[in-house]
Order: sequence, then C-alpha cells, then structure tokens
Amino acid sequence: MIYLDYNATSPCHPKVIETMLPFFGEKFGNPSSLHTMGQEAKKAIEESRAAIARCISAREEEIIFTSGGTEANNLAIRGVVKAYQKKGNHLITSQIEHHAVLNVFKALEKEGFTVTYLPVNQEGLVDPGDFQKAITPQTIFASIMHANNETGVIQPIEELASIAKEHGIIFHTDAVQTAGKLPIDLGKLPVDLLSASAHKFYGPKGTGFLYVRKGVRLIPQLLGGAHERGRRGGTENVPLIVGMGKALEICTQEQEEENQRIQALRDFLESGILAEVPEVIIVGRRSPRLSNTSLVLVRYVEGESMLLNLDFAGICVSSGSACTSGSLEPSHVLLACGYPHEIAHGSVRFSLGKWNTMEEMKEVVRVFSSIVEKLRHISPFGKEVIRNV
Amino acid sequence: MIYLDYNATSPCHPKVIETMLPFFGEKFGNPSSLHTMGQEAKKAIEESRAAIARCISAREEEIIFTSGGTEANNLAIRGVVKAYQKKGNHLITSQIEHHAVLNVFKALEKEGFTVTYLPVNQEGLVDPGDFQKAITPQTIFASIMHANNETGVIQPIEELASIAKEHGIIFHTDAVQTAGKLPIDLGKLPVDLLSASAHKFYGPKGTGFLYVRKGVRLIPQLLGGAHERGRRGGTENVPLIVGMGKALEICTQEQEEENQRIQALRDFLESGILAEVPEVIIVGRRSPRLSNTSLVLVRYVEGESMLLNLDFAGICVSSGSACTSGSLEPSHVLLACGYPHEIAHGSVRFSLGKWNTMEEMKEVVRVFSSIVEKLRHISPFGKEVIRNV
Amino acid sequence: MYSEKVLEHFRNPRNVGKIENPDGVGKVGNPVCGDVMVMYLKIKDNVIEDAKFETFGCGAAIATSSMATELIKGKTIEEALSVTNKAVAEALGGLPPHKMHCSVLAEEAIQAAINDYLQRQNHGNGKA
Amino acid sequence: MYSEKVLEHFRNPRNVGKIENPDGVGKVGNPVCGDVMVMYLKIKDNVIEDAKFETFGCGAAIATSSMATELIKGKTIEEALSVTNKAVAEALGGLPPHKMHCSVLAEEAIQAAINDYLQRQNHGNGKA
Ligand SMILES: Cc1ncc(COP(=O)(O)O)c(C=O)c1O
Ligand SMILES: Cc1ncc(COP(=O)(O)O)c(C=O)c1O
Repeated sequence: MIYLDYNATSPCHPKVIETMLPFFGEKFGNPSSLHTMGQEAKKAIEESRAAIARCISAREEEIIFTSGGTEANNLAIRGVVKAYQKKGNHLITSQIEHHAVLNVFKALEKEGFTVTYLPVNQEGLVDPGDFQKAITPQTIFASIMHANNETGVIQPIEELASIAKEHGIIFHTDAVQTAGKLPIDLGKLPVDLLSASAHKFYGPKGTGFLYVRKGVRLIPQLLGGAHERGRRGGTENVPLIVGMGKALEICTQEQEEENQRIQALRDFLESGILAEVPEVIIVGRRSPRLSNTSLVLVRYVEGESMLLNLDFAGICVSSGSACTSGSLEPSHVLLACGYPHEIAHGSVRFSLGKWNTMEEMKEVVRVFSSIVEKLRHISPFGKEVIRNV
Repeated sequence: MIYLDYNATSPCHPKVIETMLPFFGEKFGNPSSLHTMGQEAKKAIEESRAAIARCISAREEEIIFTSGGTEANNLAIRGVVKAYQKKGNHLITSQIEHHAVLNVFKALEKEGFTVTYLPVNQEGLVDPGDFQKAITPQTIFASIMHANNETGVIQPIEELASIAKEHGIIFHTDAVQTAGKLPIDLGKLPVDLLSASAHKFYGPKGTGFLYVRKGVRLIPQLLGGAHERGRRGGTENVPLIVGMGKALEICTQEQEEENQRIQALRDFLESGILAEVPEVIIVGRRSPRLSNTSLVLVRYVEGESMLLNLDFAGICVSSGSACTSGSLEPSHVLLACGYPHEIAHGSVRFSLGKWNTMEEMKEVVRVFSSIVEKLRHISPFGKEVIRNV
Repeated sequence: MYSEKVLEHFRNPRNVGKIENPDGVGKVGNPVCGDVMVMYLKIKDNVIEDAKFETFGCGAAIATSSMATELIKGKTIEEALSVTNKAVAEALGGLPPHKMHCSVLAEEAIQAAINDYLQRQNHGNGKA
Repeated sequence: MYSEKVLEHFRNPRNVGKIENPDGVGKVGNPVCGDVMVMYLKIKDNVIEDAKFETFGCGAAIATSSMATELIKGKTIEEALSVTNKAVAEALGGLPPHKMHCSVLAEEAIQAAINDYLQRQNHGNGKA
C-alpha cells in the first residue's frame, strides 16, 4: 500500500497513540470533576494546550479545543460575525476555501450578510490588491485559508492579515493544511483567528483547535457547560486533546527536516510524471506551495477513473478533495483557478507524508503513466497523444 | 481508588479500546476517500451506525454522529427549531435539563422564541399534566430529558412524547444518561429525536449521536463537507465512532444483569448512609430512578467540602453536576425540586458503574459518615445533631 | 462504494475501442459534465453483431459502457432498444445513487447508436 | 484546582471551634450563598491571644478561615485589621478566581469580630 493522501488524513504517529492510550483507560476522569481523577485529566488537557500554544507562539488562553477543523472554522466565522454584526454586514473570503468555510459564508448570506468571494489567479493565489479593493466601511470580517488543501498553494496570509488589521477587520485563516507543516508564529503573524485539525498532522481525527487572539470577541456556538472558558461546551475529549498536543510537538520539531525530505520526493514525483505522461499540468507550480502536495491535471481522462486504477495498484490518492467525493461537480478550486470543466475533471492529488519513500515515488510514476495510457485508450479524446507516446 | 462518578464519565471498556486501536494506526483512512483505505474506514463507521441502530431499534439513516452529547443536544434543538420556525415560536422544556439543553433554549429566547420551562415536583418529576397545559397553538418543539444526570430520576418520556405527538409537536429527549443504561426502543417510544454520548456508557469522550426520526427536518449546524448525509460536516472521528458502537452493544447486552447488580450496591449504599448519617435526604427516592445514581443532601455542610474529603480518602464523587463545578450557585436541579439554597448546597452525587463492588460500598459508608461528622464539627450549624450522634 | 461487478467491468472493460465502418454510432454526454460515451454498432439482419465503446468518465461511466455493450451484443434492435438504464445498473449489481446518471447515459448511448443506424437506413446509405 | 497549601489547611484546619466567653465574635456570609464563617476572638492588651472559627462552606472557605485565624493570632488589633483578603489568599498560595470571594469573607470575618470587640469595649462591657 502506498499512501499519498495525507492531505485527506494521516495516521496517528505511534508516539501519539502511546500518549493517548492511558487516557481511554486508567486516566479517564472528566476534566470538570473536582476529584483527583478529574484534576488529573484537567492537568493533561492544560498541558496539551500549553504545548500547542508554545508551538505557535500563542497564549494558552487563546486556544479553544474543538471537534476538528470544521468546527473550528464554523466557530471562528459564525462566532466572530455574530459578535461584531452591529459594526457592519460585509464579509470577505475566497473562492477556493474549504467547504467548512464556504458553506458557513453561504449560510450567512441567507441571513442577510453580503459576502465577497475573492478570485484566484491560475496559479491559485489570492491577490492582496483584490482584497484591499473589496474592503468597504461595512467590512467586519475576512477569512482566507493559509494553504489550499487541493493545490497546496500557500496564500500571502501575512500581507492579507496586515491589510485587514489596518482596516480594523477581524481576520481568520483556515490553517488546517499548514498547522504542523509550516512554521506558525502568532507573535508575528497578525491574524486574529486560526483553525487547525489534528488528523492532518498525525494526530487523531475528531479534535482540533481554534486560536483566538486575546481581545477578539466570539459568540460560542456549542452551548453547554462552562468548558473552554465558556467558549465551547461539551466534555473535553481528553485522549484526543492530549494526542493532538503531542502530534503538534512532534511535527514542529521535525518540520524543517521533514519538509526537505518530502519536497525531494514530491519534486521527483512531479518530474517523473512530467517526463512520462504527456499533456499534464501541475497546478500552482510557480507559487509558494506546501512541500507535500502535487495536484496533477491529466487531459482526456477523468479523475475518479485514475484514482480507482491507482487504488487497484495499491496507491491511495484523491481526485480533488476527499470531501466532494460524492459530488459530480469538478473541484471548485480548479474552476476558480480558471481551468475549464473538462480539464478540471481530470485531477489527481498526490499528497505526501512522513512514511513515503523514494522507492514508492518511482513505483507511482511507473504505475501512473501506464494507467493514464490505458484510460486514454478507452477515452474518445486525445488519441493523437497516445499514438505519439 | 473508588470511582463513584460514572454519571460524569466512564472509562472505556477494555473491549472498546481494543476495537478502536487499529483505527488510530493502520486503518486510518478518511471515510470520504474513495480508495481502499477510505472505504475500509467508511465501512467501519457504517457498521457502527448499524450496531447503534439495532441497539435502539432505529434505522441506520436516522443516526447522526456528533462530537458528544452537547453537540447532539445543540443540533437537535437548534436544528429542529430553525427548520420549523415558520410554524410557531413557542418551545417547551423543563427546569432540570442539562446546560447543554437549557443554554440553547436561553439563546433561542434571545432570538425571539418563547420558552416554557416546566417545573418538577420535589421528587424531581415533570408532570405530564403541566406539559399538556403549557402547549399553545404556537408550540413547535419540546425537549425533556430521559433521566436527570444529578438525581437519576427517570421522566415519563413515553407519556410526554405521546402528548407532543397528538399536538403535532416535535419531541426531543436528552438520553445522555440513559443510553446504554435503560432499554430504548424507538420502534415504540414516540420521540422524534434522542441524544446520546459515548463516554457515559463506557465509550470514548468526544463522540455521541443524535437519532432523528425519518421525516423530521433538521437544519445542519456544523457546515462543511457532505458528511452524515449533509446533516453534520467534519471528518468522522472513525476510531471513536467504532468504539461507541462497540460500547453500546456491550451495554445493551449486559444491561439487565448490570442494572440489577448495580442497584443492589446502590441500595446498600443508601441504606448504609441513612443508617449512619443523621439528617440526610436522598433525592427522588420514590420516583423511578436510574439504578446507579444516588443524590444525597446532607444538612449543615457544603457539598464541595464533602467531595474533597472523600477524594482525600480515594473516593471520587460529584457535588451536583460536574459541569457546574466552577459555579457558586447550587444545582439548578435541586432548586427546581424545591430544596432551599442552604440544603441544595450540601449535595453529594454517588453514581455507580461496572467496576464497583460491595466492599467499596461498605468503605464508602464508613468514610462518608466520618467525613460528615468532621465537617459538622467545623460547621456553625447543626451542633445538636452531632452531639446526638 | 462500487459493487464488485462494477469494479470488475471498470477494471477490465469489455468491447473497448472503435469499430471500423460502423453501422451506427451514438455519442452522448459532455466533457464539461465529465462524461462522454461513444458507442459503435455493427448490425446485420436486425441483430447487433458487435458493439464497442469509447468513454471519458468516472468508474461508473466506464463500467456501464462496458456492461451496455455486453447486454446488447447478439440482441435484435428491438431488444436492444428496450434495455433500460435500470437494467444496466442491475446487471452491474447496482450503482450508488449519485452515479445512476451514468446508467442513463449508457441507455442513451444505445438509443443514439441505434437511431443513427435507423437514420442511415432511411437515407438509403445503410448496407441493408 | 486548589494549591497544596489550601488543601492542607482544608484537610487539617487550624483553630476549629468556639471560644467560650469570647471578646469578639464576627459572623459573616449566608447559608443561602453556601458560605458562613463565624470567628471568635480572645483579646488581651490589644493583642489577639486566640482566634477560632466555625465555617459552613467549600474547601476554600474552610481553608481561608483556618489561614485567617493563623494570620491574626498574636497580632495587635491594628495589625489584624490590615490583613487583607489578598494576604489570606497569598498565604494559601493563591485561590482559583471563582473562589477569591472566600478570602473576602475571611477578611470580613476578622473585621466583624474585631468590630464586635471594639463595640463591646465602647459599651463598657469589655473586660479591658
Ligand atoms: C483546508 C481544510 N479546512 C478544513 C478541513 C476540515 O477539517 P476536519 O475534517 O477536521 O473537520 C479540511 C479537511 O478536511 C481542510 O483541508
Ligand atoms: C444529561 C446530560 N446531557 C448532556 C450532557 C453532555 O454530554 P457531553 O459531555 O458528551 O457533551 C451530559 C453530560 O455531560 C449529561 O449528563
């Protein structure tokens, strides 16, 4: 099995599993309980909070634990917009956000807010000039993702957040794809809120966090007990929270080295594909990109059929994002980049991680080129291409 | 360590941990991914869904996985109320609900809904007659908990739900304290929605489910990918979902036997306390009650000071509910039962579970009576009582 | 998500390719939507002697194309025209709901190819 | 949640009980709020010779009562009056924010007991 779908999810690091394990069994207290068992659990989640805060240069009280990236995004957007709605009703985001951001904005539109969805260029980048122009006196909030999950393209967040700051606009970034993979220093990066999800950085599924800069108001969305300083109700999922802290620590320590190693693999993969498979496009290749991500557009064949054939060969990839796998529409990200539908349908995302090797990359290039050849043989289009191979 | 705080949380059953474990490591796929790894994860959560549906006689598509009881309650209440708000603006609940229900209703009041909070009698029971009387032509939704987390008192849900049905009112019950502990047959019980949380029945913290009867509309609250048939966004926390299914299966199988065993322990504990400690009240003792719960009111001393002393002796209990541990107010449940503040302050909740023994109960009676004596000695009140002992 | 049968037909599609000098050709779908099927028929004495296809599309699109050609081979035109999308899907052991449109496409491809054949006949350029 | 020192004073509270024929008694708090402290003082030559308490309340209430009595024993009235709630909390290694009111209660109890003493003096029923 060659797993190249790390942007969809990653396995827990063995050390993460080890760290979590006692908290399912012996150390199972409820952090809200005053007795020893409860306080032991409380201590464990507070230590995780401190570790996470250290990794991103934040304060402990700025971290809210959530059930994952989706909840963190929902809480950030709805929580801030509802808190500041008296100041204005205009919001800004981009066309390439994850659905956990886009769908919240769409719901807010129905509730009477006006939303500007910023375009991207063919390289997948938001233009800070566009952002600046979109701002009106009514603008209260903006959310632009740190790196895109499909293309891996890294947005100019520092610049965007600075512009927002100048205009007194609260700025959120969905860092689900960057937490653990890129350095995040909230002492310097002027964003107000930042979302992360543990299962993207070798932590468990079902936990994540929202960073909320001190002083930023937020209306809680999950109402219950006074957990998370009254900002998120619900018994804390202690083992997962502990695991997330451990995972982020590991990723932060190994980050530089891992990024170099993974980028070498990714670059090899891309060169191989470009050399072996005619008429392919690698999206965002001239932009700053996550070192682990490669989104390949293959003409004349459709993405799912490549994905399934790769799966037959024991290679796990996505076509577009995993979340839209039930949909017939091609990726909204590729459409936003300006690719026509028929090309956007032919995408394969390779996303690499900790356990990939150079041997695997060689195998993938070999298998992938023969799959594309086979599918182009079935396809009514692009015969010339095949014949030229 | 004697753990008597199972209503706050329970450890995972060893078989649950065993069942979850592979899904953190090898079987880590994202259920939305089309490749083998993803489909394996998908299959695992669907099998869990089927197991849960079997345990409560529901259909699989009626189960929505959530991050716990709090989210299930929030989704049920807000999701239904927002879906049916054109039909009316009156809602009914009780004064003794968990904060994960109460606080949602309070928020809805601010948004313009009218809420009736039904009282309870001193035994902690909602009167179906009161419910009937509260109904107006504007009433669209009601939520009454199955059993109370502090008192263990079981509400006449079947009767309440039937009244709601007659009046075309959508009825939700918070079954967080009963799922796994009481038989739940949704083929017969006419409730429309039901919330449960895995960590209360030997499953993991951070997962739960909402049952939504076929045909009942619900506006999703966590927006993201098309997970859970579009009713709850966010990558599914596969290991926890799998663990929850296993936990509910185990509890359902062992239910009758366990309830008998636990009730014998609880009854012994209560008799012991009543015999050894003067001036105590056991709340809801003449009502149908969960067999594991005993809420004891001790005059002249305060709850936390008993809790801490018990903890010194290695006995874990709660005073009121764990969630209000940061609060200065006595339990809203006890106040609703009509106990005066000074008595409500003196509560200790013993909640038993799978791993308690008769020896432990004997020890608890012994330790508890000496703690009460010590604290009454410190207290300015009730000296006569102590002197009579 | 897909049945064994779908995966099998997707993996080893039957009747892939063009027919030289076909008696009928049907092209349905649209690359913009991500599915194009072209069906080629060889027809003799009202019977479909051979059927082939070329498809751009997802796993279900390729599997339904393959199954559709299998189902109509050896059938009379009338029999072939009565092959419904449901029949194609059923022969594949079912399709996921959001993939049922692929079986519709397959039905349409059969009909388009036969119509093409019938039209050529009417215009006198059939080969009898 | 509580510091070691709080837990220690709660577990082994100093100066529990009544003083027979006290020179000053202060009762503060309210059972409705869950905290009542009664402080008894024995005062001689302006110096607090003995202090005892009875408290109904949480861990912090009992620990602050205990610490407050310890802090004022042997002090002059003026010194005792200047013992603030913060001083009590600090002596205990700090209190959780929502428990700071217990230290306020302790301060109030000291003041109420001393005021009672001073009033008795003024009314001539002091023992000088
Ligand atoms: C950019 C981005 N945002 C948000 C999410 C949602 O995170 P989660 O699945 O933890 O809810 C994902 C992944 O699914 C993502 O890639
Ligand atoms: C009756 C009741 N409802 C809801 C909840 C909330 O469940 P969770 O902690 O899983 O969010 C609890 C327990 O905390 C409860 O006892």
